Parts: sequence; C-alpha cells; structure tokens
Amino acid sequence: MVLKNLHLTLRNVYTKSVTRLYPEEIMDLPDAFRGQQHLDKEKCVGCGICSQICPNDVIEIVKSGKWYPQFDNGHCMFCGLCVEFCPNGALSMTKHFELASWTREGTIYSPDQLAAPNKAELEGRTGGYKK
Amino acid sequence: MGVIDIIMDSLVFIFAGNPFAPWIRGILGGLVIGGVFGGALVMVYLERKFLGDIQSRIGPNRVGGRFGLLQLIADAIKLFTKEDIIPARADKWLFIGAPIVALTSGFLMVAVLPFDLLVIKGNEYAIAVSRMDISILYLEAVSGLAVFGLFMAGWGSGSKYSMLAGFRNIAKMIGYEVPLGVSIISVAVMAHSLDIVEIVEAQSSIWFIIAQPLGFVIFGIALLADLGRIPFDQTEAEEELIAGWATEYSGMRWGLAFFAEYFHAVVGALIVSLIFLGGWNGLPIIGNLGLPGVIWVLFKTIMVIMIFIWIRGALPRLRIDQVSDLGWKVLLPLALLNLVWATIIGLMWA
Amino acid sequence: MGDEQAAKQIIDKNIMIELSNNFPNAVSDVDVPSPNRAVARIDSSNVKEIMQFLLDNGFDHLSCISGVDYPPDKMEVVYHVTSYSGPLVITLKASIPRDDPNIDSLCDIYWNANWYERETYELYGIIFNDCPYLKVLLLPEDMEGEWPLRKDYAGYPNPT
Amino acid sequence: MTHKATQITSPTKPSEILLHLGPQHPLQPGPFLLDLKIEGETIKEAELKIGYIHKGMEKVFEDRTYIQILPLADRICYLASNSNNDVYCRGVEELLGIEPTERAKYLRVITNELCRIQSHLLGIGEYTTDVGFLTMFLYMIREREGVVSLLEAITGSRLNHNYARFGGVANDLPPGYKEMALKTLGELKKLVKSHDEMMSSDSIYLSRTKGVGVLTAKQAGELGVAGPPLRASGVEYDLRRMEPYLVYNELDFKVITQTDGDVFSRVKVRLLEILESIYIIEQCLDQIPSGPYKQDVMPYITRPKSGEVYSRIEDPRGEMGMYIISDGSDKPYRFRIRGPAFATAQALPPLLIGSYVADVAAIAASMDSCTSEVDR
Repeated sequence: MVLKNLHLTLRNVYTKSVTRLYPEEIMDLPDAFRGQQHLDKEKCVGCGICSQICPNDVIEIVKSGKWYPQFDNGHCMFCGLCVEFCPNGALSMTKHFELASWTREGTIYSPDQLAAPNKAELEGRTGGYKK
Repeated sequence: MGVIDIIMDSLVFIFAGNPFAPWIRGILGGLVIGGVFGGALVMVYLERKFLGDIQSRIGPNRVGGRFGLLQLIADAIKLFTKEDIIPARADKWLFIGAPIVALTSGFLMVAVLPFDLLVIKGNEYAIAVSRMDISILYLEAVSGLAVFGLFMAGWGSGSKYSMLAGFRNIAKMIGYEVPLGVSIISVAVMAHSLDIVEIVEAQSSIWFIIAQPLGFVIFGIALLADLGRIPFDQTEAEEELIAGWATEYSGMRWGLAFFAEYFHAVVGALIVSLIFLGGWNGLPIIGNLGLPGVIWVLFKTIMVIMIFIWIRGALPRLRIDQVSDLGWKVLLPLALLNLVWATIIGLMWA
Repeated sequence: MGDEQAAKQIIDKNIMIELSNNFPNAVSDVDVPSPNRAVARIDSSNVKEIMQFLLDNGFDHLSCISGVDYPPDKMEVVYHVTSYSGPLVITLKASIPRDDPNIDSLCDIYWNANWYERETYELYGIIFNDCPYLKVLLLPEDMEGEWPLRKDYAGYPNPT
Repeated sequence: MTHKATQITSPTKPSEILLHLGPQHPLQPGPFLLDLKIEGETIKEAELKIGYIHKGMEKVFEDRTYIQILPLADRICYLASNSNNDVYCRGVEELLGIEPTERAKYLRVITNELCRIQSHLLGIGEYTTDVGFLTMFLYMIREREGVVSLLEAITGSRLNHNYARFGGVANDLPPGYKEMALKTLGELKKLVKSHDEMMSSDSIYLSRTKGVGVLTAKQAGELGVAGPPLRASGVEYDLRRMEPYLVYNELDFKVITQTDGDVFSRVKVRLLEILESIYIIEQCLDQIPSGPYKQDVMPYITRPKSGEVYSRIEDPRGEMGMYIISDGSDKPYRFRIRGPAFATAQALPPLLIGSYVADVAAIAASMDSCTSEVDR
C-alpha cells in the first residue's frame, strides 16, 4: 500500500535539509579541485607546451616582459592538461571558480593577473566557509 | 432587462434563508471570499515550505526574510509583468474565459460554506453568506462547473496537449463525481439534512469520520481526483503533456488558472473539515476550549491542507486508465456500500 | 566459469576458420590479434550471406557499423559483430569503390542495423541497397549530400 | 520486428492524431523529437528523430591530438564521462602497446564504479519524476551529491572528470579517502535499500511499472540493446564479466539480472547494481596496491603505430565501444563512437507501440537514454 511512503516521507521532514544557500555558503572543495589557473612567473620559461596541448585554444603566449601564457577562460573547460604537462610546474590550479564577467574581455586573464595572489584565498572563499 | 433579472433572482436565491441584514451579508461575502483567497495564498506558501521539508530542501528563503514570506508577492509581480500570449490558433474567448470560469465556480461554492453558528435569543445566525436548506446539493452542482473551465482551456488553447488533458479531465470528472456525490449523500442521510449547518451540528456528539470511516476515505480520494492533485494530476502530467490544460497560458492568465486550483483545494479542505471533521465543534473529548468556531474550522482546514501536501510529496502519479478503473470499479461500489451502512446507522440514531 | 569461457573462446576461434571455409572467395586476411578480437576482410557483394551465417552461428549482436574513407579511390564499411554469450568481437571490413559507394543493407538480418546505416549514409554517402528507411538521421535535412565525414569535406555551407 | 511501425505516416482516420513530443519536452533533458501517432491514448506508430545537438565529435576528434581528445571524450555524455575516458584510454594503450600500472587499474575501477553509481542514481531519479514522483527524484539527487563529491575528491571535477591517462591516471587518492568513502557509501547503501523498499511497497508505483514496456530477452537481443535494459530481461551480458578488463577478474561481484523485462525490472536492476558497485569499491579500497599511479614519462605528443583497435567497456547504460584507426600520426585517422544510448534510443519506438501516452515517459526514462551521447 501507500502507507510506507507516507511514513518514510514524513520521517524525512525531521532530517536536516541539504540545500546550501550558495553565495553565502560554499561547499568544501577538495585539494584536487580544478579552478582558475595560477602562474608562477619565476618558474615559467615560456616554452608554449601549455598552449600546444590545450584542446580549446585557450592559451596564447604573449610578451609581458618575458613570454608568458595568457588565458581566455571564456572557453576554457578546466581539464587541467596545461597544468599537468607544464615541464617546470609553473602552472597550478586554484580553488577560485567564480569567474563570471560582464564583458568578453573580462574573461581574458593576462600573465600578471594569473600571477597575482589568488582571489578566492584572499576572500576565504575556498570552501567550508560559514557566515 | 432579462439578464439582470436572472442575476437578481439568483442572488435572492443565494441569500435566501439567512437572517442577517443584506449589508451584513454583503460584508460577510466579501470577507469570506477574501478569507478563502488568503487561504489559497497560505496554501501555496505552505505547500512550498512543507514540500521542501519533505524533500530535504529549504523552500523559499530570499524574499521577505529567512522564511521567504514575501515570495508570493514577488511571484505575483513577476506574473503581472510577463507578456500575455494568446496562441494564434486558440479560440480566443474560450481561452480567456476558461480561468475565469474555473475561479468563479470556486467563488460560488464558498457562498454556502458556514463558519460558525451563533444562537442569539433563540435565533440561529449562521456565519455564512447564504444558508440554504439544500446547500449540499447546491455545492455538488456548482463543483461540477469547474470541469467546464478546464475543458474550455483544453479545447480553446488549440494545442494537442491541452486537448488531451481536457479529455482526461472529463473522463476523470465523470468517474469521480459519482462516488463523491454518493459519499456526500451518505453524510446527509446520517445527519437527516441537506443543510451543511445542520450536518455540522449533527456531529456535536460524534464526527462523521468516525461514524463512517469508509465514506471519509472515498470522499478524500474522490476529492483529490476532483482537485487534480497528485496522485490524480493526469491532466497536467508534466512529463507527458507539458502542463496539460495550462500549457498555452502565460503571465497572469496562467496565474489565475494556477490560483483557481489552489482556491478549489482550499474549498475542498473546508468541505472536508465541515462535513467529516466536525466543523466548529472543536475536538472530541476536549471540546472547543471556549474558542470561537471559526478558529476551529480554520485549524481543521489547515490540517487537511497539510495532508494534501503530504500526499503530494509521497506518492507517484496513476495512469489515466487506472484512475478510471479505480473510480468506477472500486470507489463506486464501496460508496454504495457506505450508503447502505450510513442508512442503517442513521435510522438507528433517529 | 573460467573453463567455460576458455571453451567458448576455442569455439570462437573456430568460427573464423569456419567462416573462411564457407566463403573461400569472399573472406580474406583473417587475423586474430587477441583472444577477444578477430578481423577479416570480406567482399562487399557477399555481406548479407556472411552476416546470415554469423547470425546462425550465435553472433546475434551487431555492435556497430562504421564507414571509413580512404581517398582517393576506396571506402570501407566496417562491421563489428559480437554475441550476447561470448567476448569475441569480429571486425569485418568491406571495401567499396569511392565513386560508386553502395553495399547491401543488413536491416533484414539485424534489426538495429537501420540507424547505423542511416548514420553512415548521411556522413559518408554510402548507399545501403534495400534499406527500408534510408534518410538523414543526425544531420539537418538540407545537409544531405554533403557527406561531412569524408576526408575531402570542406565545411558547410561556405567552405572555410 | 519490422521497420514499418517505426516510421511515422500521416493519420488516415479522424480519430487519429499526430502528437509531437519535443524537440523541447520535459520527458528527457536534451532535445529530441518523438513523433507519435495516437488513437485516443493508444500509440499506433512512433518515430524518434534525433540530431538536434549533433556536435560532430567523430570529425572533431580526427582533428585533435590523442592527448587533446582525453577531456573531449568526457563530454560525449557527462553522466558516463569517466567510462568514456577510460574506454578511450584503453584503446590508445592497446595501440601504444603499454599497460596501466597496477594501482592505476584499481583507481580506474573505483572511479568507474562511482561513475556508475551516480549515473544510476540520476537515471532512477529522472525515471521517478516521469511517473510523477518528484520526491524520489530529489532524494536521488541528494544521495548523488555525496557520490559526486567522492569523485571530485579524486579527480578534481564534479562532472567531466578527465581522469584516466595513457598508462595511468591523473591523480592519486587523497589522504583519508578510504574512511571518507566508506562512510559515504555505507550511508548510501542504507538509503538505497530504504528507497528500494519505498518503491517496491507502493501499490501506485507498482501498478505504473509492472508489466509496462515489456522487453523479452529475444526482443532485446533483436533490438540490439545492452546494459541494464538487457539484463532486466534476464540476459547475463555484462562486459565486466564477459571480457574482464582492468582488474575485474580479481574482484568478486554478481551480474544483476531480473526476469520480467518490464519497467520495474529495469529500475530494480539499476538499484541493485548500485549496491553491487558499492561492494566492488569496498573490495578495491581494501586490495589497492601501493606503487606508481602513472607512467614515469608521458610525452605531450603521442604517436601510436598505425593499426586499429576496438575497445569496449560496460558503461552505466550499456556497451560503450570506440573504434580507433591510427595511421601513425599524432591524430587518429578515424574515430568511431559506438554509444550505448544510441542503441537504446533506437530500440525505444518499437517498445512504445501499443502502449499508452502516459507510459511513454515511464518507458523512455526506464531505458535511460542520453541525448548528448545519441547525437554525439
């Protein structure tokens, strides 16, 4: 009959709801999380392997002082291949994932922006954050 | 000439038998309709919150503080500002009229629902817009009107989904009006009256849910089917017919159609609390604790509404042929059986 | 389980020998690269008989039909046939001329060949004779005749 | 089974109408067009038209290097992204003649089974909304969150994992993973059992599912389906057992079958497979050897010798195969994807004929098709 359903669903009323109120509360992100890329300018030699391996042509090697990669995150799919194949370990992935922008230019990250301290860590928005 | 006369005549008919002065009845009518309107709003809010609890969600929580109290107002503003689309192939007047008809039948039903009975100097004053000798018959007749609204929508939209939903609706209504009517008659037989006020008064010693539990179950199932709530929402089965008869509606017209459903649900819950749960008689054993009867009626109505919501959260949807099977092959024989039972018990009481 | 499977594999191996014995002129280049895979070339005019033979011998599951384009003069239709009771996948390749690509349809033998044939038709322009319902499946209807998976395809609607 | 009834013809009688379900329809996420010719509520003919999100993946892959295909192979179907990635990697490994390390094999089995669990949970969830049981859908999503988080903790991404590599995997297990996984999966096991009980005790649910959309073993074979729809008909066809890849031959598991072949059995198979997958993961977490999880050197350009390979895997939805032809360059010459959902989608129209419109949703969702993969 249907009584078991009624009973089990009513029991669920007393359990805690699982909804996260997103902008205020961020879920726990694991260390392996693939968010925005971070560039270590000290280590980067500008070899361009990242730009060759990228399946979506996100990465362009530009000159800003030396040659560094520039990311157009508008069509990045965060597969992490660039980080994995970087011969010097200059690229890494951070937990910053709130990358929306009002303009197309806003999604292009220059080497300087990539090398700056990570925004998510500055604001403490890397998970487990409670208001 | 003619139309106004007919309207006036029917108004006189509706208001007949109520000892209040006409202006009091007018105010009362406004209050009652407004109250049920408000009740429908409360039901929408409760449905979101309680269903959220059942489904491990929070429900509305942004507009109007933590509990989302103003969510409905935000929704109404959204609906009012949306574009109103009438499909090119729609039958325009049927399309426009359908939600109005659906809502009006709900309004008409409210007219005879009593909320309390005051006895002042030996005179009975029912807190109702109109007190009729045959109010329960009137209720059944008017509730049948709602199906016209839905079928008008189904036919007038000019869409196959809506039309299928309209067909299903007619099939369902025919199947369930009969057990619904028979179980109401059983109540009337037991109370020896067709007047809802007297039916409620007859429950002062024992509620009809206890006197005829089978009748209550049949009435509840048939009522759910009439209201088109899960598990009987075949007329707006999302995964098959998009939104059924409401598929082509948009903006406030859709809002009206949506609201008509909740209005009907509140009226349905009111009827259940009046004819089965003792109305203003308070609870068994503890009595009415000196509280006004209106409070008790509202309390019981909200409880019934919560049960509606709970059922919606717990059950899947039946198929339309199974719905018809249930109505004709199970509920109708049982309803007749219940009528026999009610007659015997009613005679013994008399 | 292990013994049964080994026995089954021996039977599976035999099927290739039987196949080449039954169709000495149509089947060539039989190769068994691994216990679960077997490859052979077949003559494009004998596809139906060979498939019927395989179906009768328990290979009741047509996994896939794919087209391959080898410009300038050759195309291949590749069939992957397997069975619901054993692990062996038989890959059969039928070569057809590129200027007149057509081959017999398998819809009478394997019901599910239909969509694969339609797909191969729209992407390569290979005509499947007697296919009950040969029309575009994935592409929009106005792209029929473009054959986009051919190697010399340049883009639609304006070559890029 | 003829092809006739799966081609729509225009109505001949006034009582027949053509009903177009789609291209935008709540029946399934993803666009498709299901044309039905109905008389009353009974379906006379059905035809499925697909291709609304044809992405031309096979062509795209011919233009990408082998490494670049890795993340793109995920996106064939986001619910089975790990399986797709794995089957691709095994194909290329065979072409390259390398073997993944022992630890990597276990890691791939763990992620594949987690992937199967989350796919089944969502599949059942979608199915339950189609019979009007929204609450169960939300419960399934709630349960799925935990499993997806487990996948995320290993792979770094919630949906498109991009985890397998040629000869290994991308990441090792994070510290403390075993305790975390056992806790989540233990709770999941209890919840799945409770949901199973809830569904199989509900008389409304049973009347909606028992005897609906019956596919006998013979028909299923004829229609070419694989995976849960086939196993629900009683055919013990599971590539994990039939063609043991990775380390499945070292693991103890049952091939779940049901006999009725109706909608109820298909969902039941999925529910039981979730429990079986949990059991496999528990074994893997116990047995997993230490050692390297990927090859020492992985060049960023891979050039397999020319040849061809057909690799296949037991996807959550059935048999996923990839046929790769290499001509010795760094890009595949031909890349053919044989998706399981394509086969199940093809088998849907003949199954619908003779049933009611109200059952279309139930039958279609119980086949658990995926438009993204059908169209590729």
